[in-house]
Amino acid sequence: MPREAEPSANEKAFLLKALQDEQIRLDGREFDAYRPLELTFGDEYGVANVSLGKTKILAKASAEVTVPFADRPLDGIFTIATELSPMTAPHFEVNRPTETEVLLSRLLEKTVRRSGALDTESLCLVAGQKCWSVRVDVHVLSHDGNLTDAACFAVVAALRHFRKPDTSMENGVLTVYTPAEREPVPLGWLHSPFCVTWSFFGDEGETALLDADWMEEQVRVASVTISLNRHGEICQIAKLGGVPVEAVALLQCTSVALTKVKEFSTYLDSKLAEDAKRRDKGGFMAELRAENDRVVG
Amino acid sequence: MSTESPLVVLPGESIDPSLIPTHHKNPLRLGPGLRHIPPSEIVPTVAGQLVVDNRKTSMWIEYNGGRYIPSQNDLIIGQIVRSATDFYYVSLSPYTPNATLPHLAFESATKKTRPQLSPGELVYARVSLANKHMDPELECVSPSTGKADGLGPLKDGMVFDVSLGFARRLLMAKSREEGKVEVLEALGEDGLGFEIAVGRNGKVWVNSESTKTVVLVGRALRETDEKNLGVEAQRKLVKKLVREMR
Amino acid sequence: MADRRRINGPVGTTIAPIYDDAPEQKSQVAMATRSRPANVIRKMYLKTGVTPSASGSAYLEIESSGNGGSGLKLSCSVHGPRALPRSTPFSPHIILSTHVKFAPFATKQRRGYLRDPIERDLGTHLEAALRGSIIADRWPKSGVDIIISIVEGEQDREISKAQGIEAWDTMNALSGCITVASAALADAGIDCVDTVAGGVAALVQDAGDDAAPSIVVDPIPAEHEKVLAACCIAYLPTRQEVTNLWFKGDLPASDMDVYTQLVEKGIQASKSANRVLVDCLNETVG
Amino acid sequence: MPLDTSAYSLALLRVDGRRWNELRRIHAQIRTQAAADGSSYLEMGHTKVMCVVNGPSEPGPRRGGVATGGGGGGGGGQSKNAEVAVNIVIAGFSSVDRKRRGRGDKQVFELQSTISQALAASLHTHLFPHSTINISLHVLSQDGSLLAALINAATLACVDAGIPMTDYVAACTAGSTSTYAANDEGADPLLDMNHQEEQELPGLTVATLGDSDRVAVLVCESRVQVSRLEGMLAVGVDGCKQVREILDRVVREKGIKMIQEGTVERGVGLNDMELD
Amino acid sequence: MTIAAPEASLNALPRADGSARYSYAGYTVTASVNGPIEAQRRDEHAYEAHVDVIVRPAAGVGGTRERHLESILQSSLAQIILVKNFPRSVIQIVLQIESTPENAYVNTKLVQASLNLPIIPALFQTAVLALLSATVPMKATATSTVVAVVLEDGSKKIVADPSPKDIGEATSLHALAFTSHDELLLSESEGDFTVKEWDDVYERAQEICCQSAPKQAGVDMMLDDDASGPDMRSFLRSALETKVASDLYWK
Amino acid sequence: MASSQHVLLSPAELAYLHASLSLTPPIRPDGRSPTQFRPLVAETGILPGTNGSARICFADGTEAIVGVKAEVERTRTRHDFPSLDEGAEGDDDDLEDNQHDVVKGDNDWVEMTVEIPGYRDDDAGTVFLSAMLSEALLADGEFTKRLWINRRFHWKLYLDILLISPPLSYPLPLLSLTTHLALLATRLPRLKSEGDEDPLFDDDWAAAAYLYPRPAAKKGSKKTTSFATPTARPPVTLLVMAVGNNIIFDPSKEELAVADVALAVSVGESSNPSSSTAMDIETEETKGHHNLRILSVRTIDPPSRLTPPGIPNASNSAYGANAAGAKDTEKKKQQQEQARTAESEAVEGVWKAPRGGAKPLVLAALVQKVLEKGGVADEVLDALDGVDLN
Repeated sequence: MPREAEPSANEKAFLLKALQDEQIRLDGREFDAYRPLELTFGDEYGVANVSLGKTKILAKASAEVTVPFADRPLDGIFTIATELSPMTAPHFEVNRPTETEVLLSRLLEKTVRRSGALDTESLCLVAGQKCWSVRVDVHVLSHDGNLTDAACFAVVAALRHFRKPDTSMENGVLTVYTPAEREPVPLGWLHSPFCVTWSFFGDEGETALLDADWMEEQVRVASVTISLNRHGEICQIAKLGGVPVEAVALLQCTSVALTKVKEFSTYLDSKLAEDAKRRDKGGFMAELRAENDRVVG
Repeated sequence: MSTESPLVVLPGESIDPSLIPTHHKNPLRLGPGLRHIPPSEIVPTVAGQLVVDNRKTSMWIEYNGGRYIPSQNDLIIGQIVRSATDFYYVSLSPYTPNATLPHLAFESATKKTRPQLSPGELVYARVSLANKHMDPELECVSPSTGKADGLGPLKDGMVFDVSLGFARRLLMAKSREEGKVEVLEALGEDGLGFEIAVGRNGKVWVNSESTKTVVLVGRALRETDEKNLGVEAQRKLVKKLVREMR
Repeated sequence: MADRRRINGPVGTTIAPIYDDAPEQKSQVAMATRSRPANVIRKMYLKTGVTPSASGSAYLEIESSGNGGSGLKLSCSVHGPRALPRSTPFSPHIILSTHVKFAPFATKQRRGYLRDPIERDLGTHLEAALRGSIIADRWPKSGVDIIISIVEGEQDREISKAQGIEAWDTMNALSGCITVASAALADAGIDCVDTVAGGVAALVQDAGDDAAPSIVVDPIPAEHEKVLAACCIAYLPTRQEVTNLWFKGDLPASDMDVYTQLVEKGIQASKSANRVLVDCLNETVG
Repeated sequence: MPLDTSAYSLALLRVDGRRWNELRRIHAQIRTQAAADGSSYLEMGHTKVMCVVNGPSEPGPRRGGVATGGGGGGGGGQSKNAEVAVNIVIAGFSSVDRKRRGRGDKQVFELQSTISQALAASLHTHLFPHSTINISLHVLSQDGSLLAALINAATLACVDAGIPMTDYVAACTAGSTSTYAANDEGADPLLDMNHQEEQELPGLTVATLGDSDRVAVLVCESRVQVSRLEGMLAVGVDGCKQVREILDRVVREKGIKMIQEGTVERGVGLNDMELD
Repeated sequence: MTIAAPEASLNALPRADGSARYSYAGYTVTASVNGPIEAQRRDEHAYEAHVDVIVRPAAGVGGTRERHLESILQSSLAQIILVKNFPRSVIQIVLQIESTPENAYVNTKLVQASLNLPIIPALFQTAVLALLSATVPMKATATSTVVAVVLEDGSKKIVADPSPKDIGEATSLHALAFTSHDELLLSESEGDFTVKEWDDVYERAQEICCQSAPKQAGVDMMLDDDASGPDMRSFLRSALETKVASDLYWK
Repeated sequence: MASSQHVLLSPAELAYLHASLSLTPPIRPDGRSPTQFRPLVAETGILPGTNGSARICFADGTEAIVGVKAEVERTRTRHDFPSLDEGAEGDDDDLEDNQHDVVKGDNDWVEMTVEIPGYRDDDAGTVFLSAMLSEALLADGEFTKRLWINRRFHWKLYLDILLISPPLSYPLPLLSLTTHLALLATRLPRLKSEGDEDPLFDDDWAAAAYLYPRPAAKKGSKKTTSFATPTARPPVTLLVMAVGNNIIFDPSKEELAVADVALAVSVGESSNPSSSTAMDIETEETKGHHNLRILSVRTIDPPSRLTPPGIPNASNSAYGANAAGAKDTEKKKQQQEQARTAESEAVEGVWKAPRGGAKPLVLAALVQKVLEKGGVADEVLDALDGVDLN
């Protein structure tokens, strides 16, 4: 059975020593500094490529018309699929969820879905009969720690970039327009939550780091993931066990997290604007034509 | 790109017989990346640069990347996984079968005096047996002299992962001339004192009095490797890092 | 979790309706009466060595009850004995694992791909029945898989469902499973103390109000007004021992003799099944 | 929303008549079951859970849907620390509207792993290498603060099992009368939320170690203004201390009782008495 | 419409042994290769390495279609890898489809019964590139393409790298792959076609895949300059030369 | 599976246990008499949130909780089932003796789940247990009829059976008894609406009627469940095993480990027989006593088959893997010869897992022992009467 390699005793010891005695991280980052965060959009709508240092994540949003759940006839369906393939690391198996995977998907679930970032009621087409099923697939291409924050950013980016086909209702007849006929429309988006994960080190968890890389994650004794939006609304906090940490420290973490979230959100906005411009100038018609060909095919 | 256009070969391409060195008595020695299909065909199995050494009548493929595959007499840095009755299980790289290191394969080791290694500790060892049908075997003592010559447990310090190619360059006899690795010398010239051990399996162990130094060396090595820095760039990098640290 | 092994229809589809016979026709079918004498089982066809890839296998077919309904068709394959995976703890005996599965098309209502409780329950019964017959300690640290697929079940499941008592058919299926599995085991050359075979007997109420309940072997529920009780027996003839007993029904405790008669009849049924089994095995050996 | 803050602001009483900083009635027992190494039964209001602890013992076969924590990975058997395996069974009849949770329910899995990680940090798992501590929890009735109740029950059961630990891990929930939309400063924090309050108001679950302010578990699943956090957290941490007192009393009373009954002879510490 | 030249970037994923990102004709695929690594008991082979191929769709969960693609690729890739060199081990190839030239909302159907032939070349090519970047020893390299037989005003026309439009109208589709020794490695066909047609298809595919690429480096490579579609082999070579050059910058 | 989990007893211990249990009278490890049950603590109505609940705790610490929840569900009419659609106008009384009576139950109306800690809910053992319990419950068509509200609606009954403790001994009897009590304590809200209109219920819990009406509460409940059989009770499933010629009830795990055969016998009780035809069979109406009915019998695969065999000194020279294996099989051969003649006496004092099955006579005796007048079943039911249902 392929197993995950743990860092050696020397590495663990040294990492702690560096952090606690010298206050330096192996890559020379500040404790509250993220690795360079990069976001690129594909030609398709709703494809976000996010890289956070050596952690690379691809998120793809897609939509199809389907039947709403019986118990929620007025809501559309919104799912976030996080399946870790062996591409993440060879010990992940398809169809066999690991703890990492389940916890990740729960965090995204709570951060994006339960916090009502996407207006699911706007996905309803015909009450109880037809609705949009929006789905985001998170693909971890390379895992070098802090999947949560990267994945969350990718999901939000993909969803905000995504355009679903336009529809109309005339006397009870639902028509779904191809991109050729009508320019696809964005999703009903309410707010953009982001995850910020702190990792704690030391017997009392006194040392706190942002955006731990894989090595650091393997050595940490506890972690807390805080999800906020730029309006200072907490969407979710998860410190799922681990070594206890001073309550005050957690409060500090939260306030720092808020500033980070604001950075994220401005970065994302700028990227979206950039992309919109790119598509607009001239590219727009080409876009249509390209779509056109696809539709016929 | 270097001056003389290097000959890049892909797997399965036939090699121009004229290139194959011949010698009246020394047999031809094939290095990594080549395979001999009897009677006389020699075919590359990986993509890389064909290097021919006529004096040594040897030829091999120069390439970088991929996973470490143990071969005899490689020096490696391994991690103790657990101890069996009379040998340790040692991991050379993740997800690969463990190598075995006999308890007595240390300098002047007896049942009583052998080093007691616990899981997670590091050893600097030589591959004594590598065979595709068997898990590799290691030793921390030269069978001929019975001396350790530098091999054995590695205490403290830090391990940094580098590419296999870079590890090989660091291990070259004249790493500076042939391997174009300047960074270590540069660091030394800046008056940084540190010990270093390089494993063929892409691991570099660095230790020093000062934690800062270790981190600095580590970053210097990594960046040199990842950013493909040339001699001058390496010197610049070291300067920069040293400035940051101070 | 989505089913990734096969291609399912899109969401929101409805199952195609089953056009059932008009009730009166059905009732006629249901009223079909038993042609055989009470103590005779249906004809059955048994053949071993049908699956070359398996270490042992057998196929069993029981003739269809007269009225257009179909009989039972089972195929069983035995894999092993083979070494247990490293993870499992030491066992001084061979580990039996039995799987009984109705083919999706075996019965009138389509069966699912995953084993439902009934099928799992069958598996457990079968395991109990077989474990008594094999000499388990000849094969320490090893395991054997016995896979039975019911290619065609009793067609009349529909009716028995209407009566709210599927179990009667299940019992017939079980007795078939036992017989065929025992044949396959013998074919696989796994040591047994004796050849075990299954038999069913039932206390039935025939049509007509005055008819007194009677005991018949190898019952076909459709042929009787009502099945009051039934039992399925796995029996080792030469040792005269029962390895598995499954009685179901509703009998007053006051008359135990009915129960005992049922069991005896069950044994008798099993014996007659066993004859077929032994003949079949002799053919392959001789 | 039916449970609007106006009603509260009038009488300063909550739907179930409690004040803002009032816990619901907590009733707990340990040693509820002879068969297990440790066991407990705990009620927080109408939330009722049972816990059974077995171990530390040989690691059994890997089971589906059991979160394992502590141990620092390394696959149970090989690890230097005991692994804490938690299994939660939520009875079908526990909630008002019966909903069947299939195997591999992510939420349950999250609960399991949270409890496992929380206890692993407090238990001295390094004393039992290559072994497993099996904690199985049964939810009999749900009325809010489920996670808190589970943690408390598990802690008690571990004490009963005599597994050395740093201190109690005590948990409770805290909420706020403000909705995430309303940004009113007049919003009060609430202690120990019941099901209805959890539905209507933002809240969080917090577990602390002993009577320190150190937070082992902090789970918030509802949208709330960041400014509310401090208040809620403070109330929660304080609540945990109250809960710890209650748990401690339960253990001591049981201990005294056992000494009186002569189950154990006098002068033996609670923790080491079941160590056998 | 003209198709842009194929693009490839190697070692895009820092933590894998080897990886490649390949995009051509609207398909973009990322592949990671890990190996040889320790095999699980179930696919451990005493004398050779097990080649494990995993295909993951961009949206939705992998289903029967992906399994089918995997089996096709697995059998053909195992032919060119020197599996005998690494007994009892696994060479793990994960292919992540990033984008396809279909409509964004057509390919979200979770499982489709139909086999997706046109994507095979993209997957195959990416896999080969990733294997090379992971320096997994191979007998030979290989190239692949897809060819459609389209009925155009009465006459059958053979189209290489057909657009979704062509595919829609095609009477038959053929995915082929050739080793660098010009041997046919993979051939999957769909639709009805005559032997003659297949021969034409074969010829066409061969000339795309097996144009005798210049053995020496530094020779100009011709990419889709004429109708014959791109010369896959020289493309492969150029991609590798760039990699080797950057790897051995210090030489 | 729960019955065949590993028992940590040495062959010698097993041999001794088997010997002492086959003495007459048998000597049981815990000194019980053959027919004696383990002492138990029982309480009902522990969960106000449910329609009925019960908890039983055996002395050995095994503990189970059963909760019953009822929900109103719309009856989907079946095509193969005309009786439901056309129906008969008359009121319930004459429907009783209707050919196919309108008061019709369906097994789908009862959903039973068994939770054994550490076992998946589709584990063979768990399935077997729930199959056995529900089989007994549904054996007479009567039970589901109690859930009938009107032609359009019925109660859907959910039985959740939790084993709290780890399964030390085979949990079947425990679960069965607990379920029995829970069902006895189950009450359904009183129906206020008439006929086939959407059901309206009296929300006064005190007025709610017991699913199994008591003689006392009989008149009150008569209205709602008119067809109910006054002194009927849910079935109980008893575990009986035989060692040699001895029949032993409620075996502990250790005892089960040396059982030659183990049976699960489900008995119910009803005064007026469920099916008209059963009348005919019934020879003499039993008065005064519990009117027992046998509902189902199943052999339980005894774990004894999986116990490690001892090796007689004769062939004990064999150590080391292969030699032992060879020798072993030879020995087995001889043993088997003996076995053919007499299974029981192999080598004296050397444990050997039983082979083959049980003699029909033994099986008959087992069942007889359960059902005979004043037999164990009677005792158990009397004992259960003692439990007060709040």
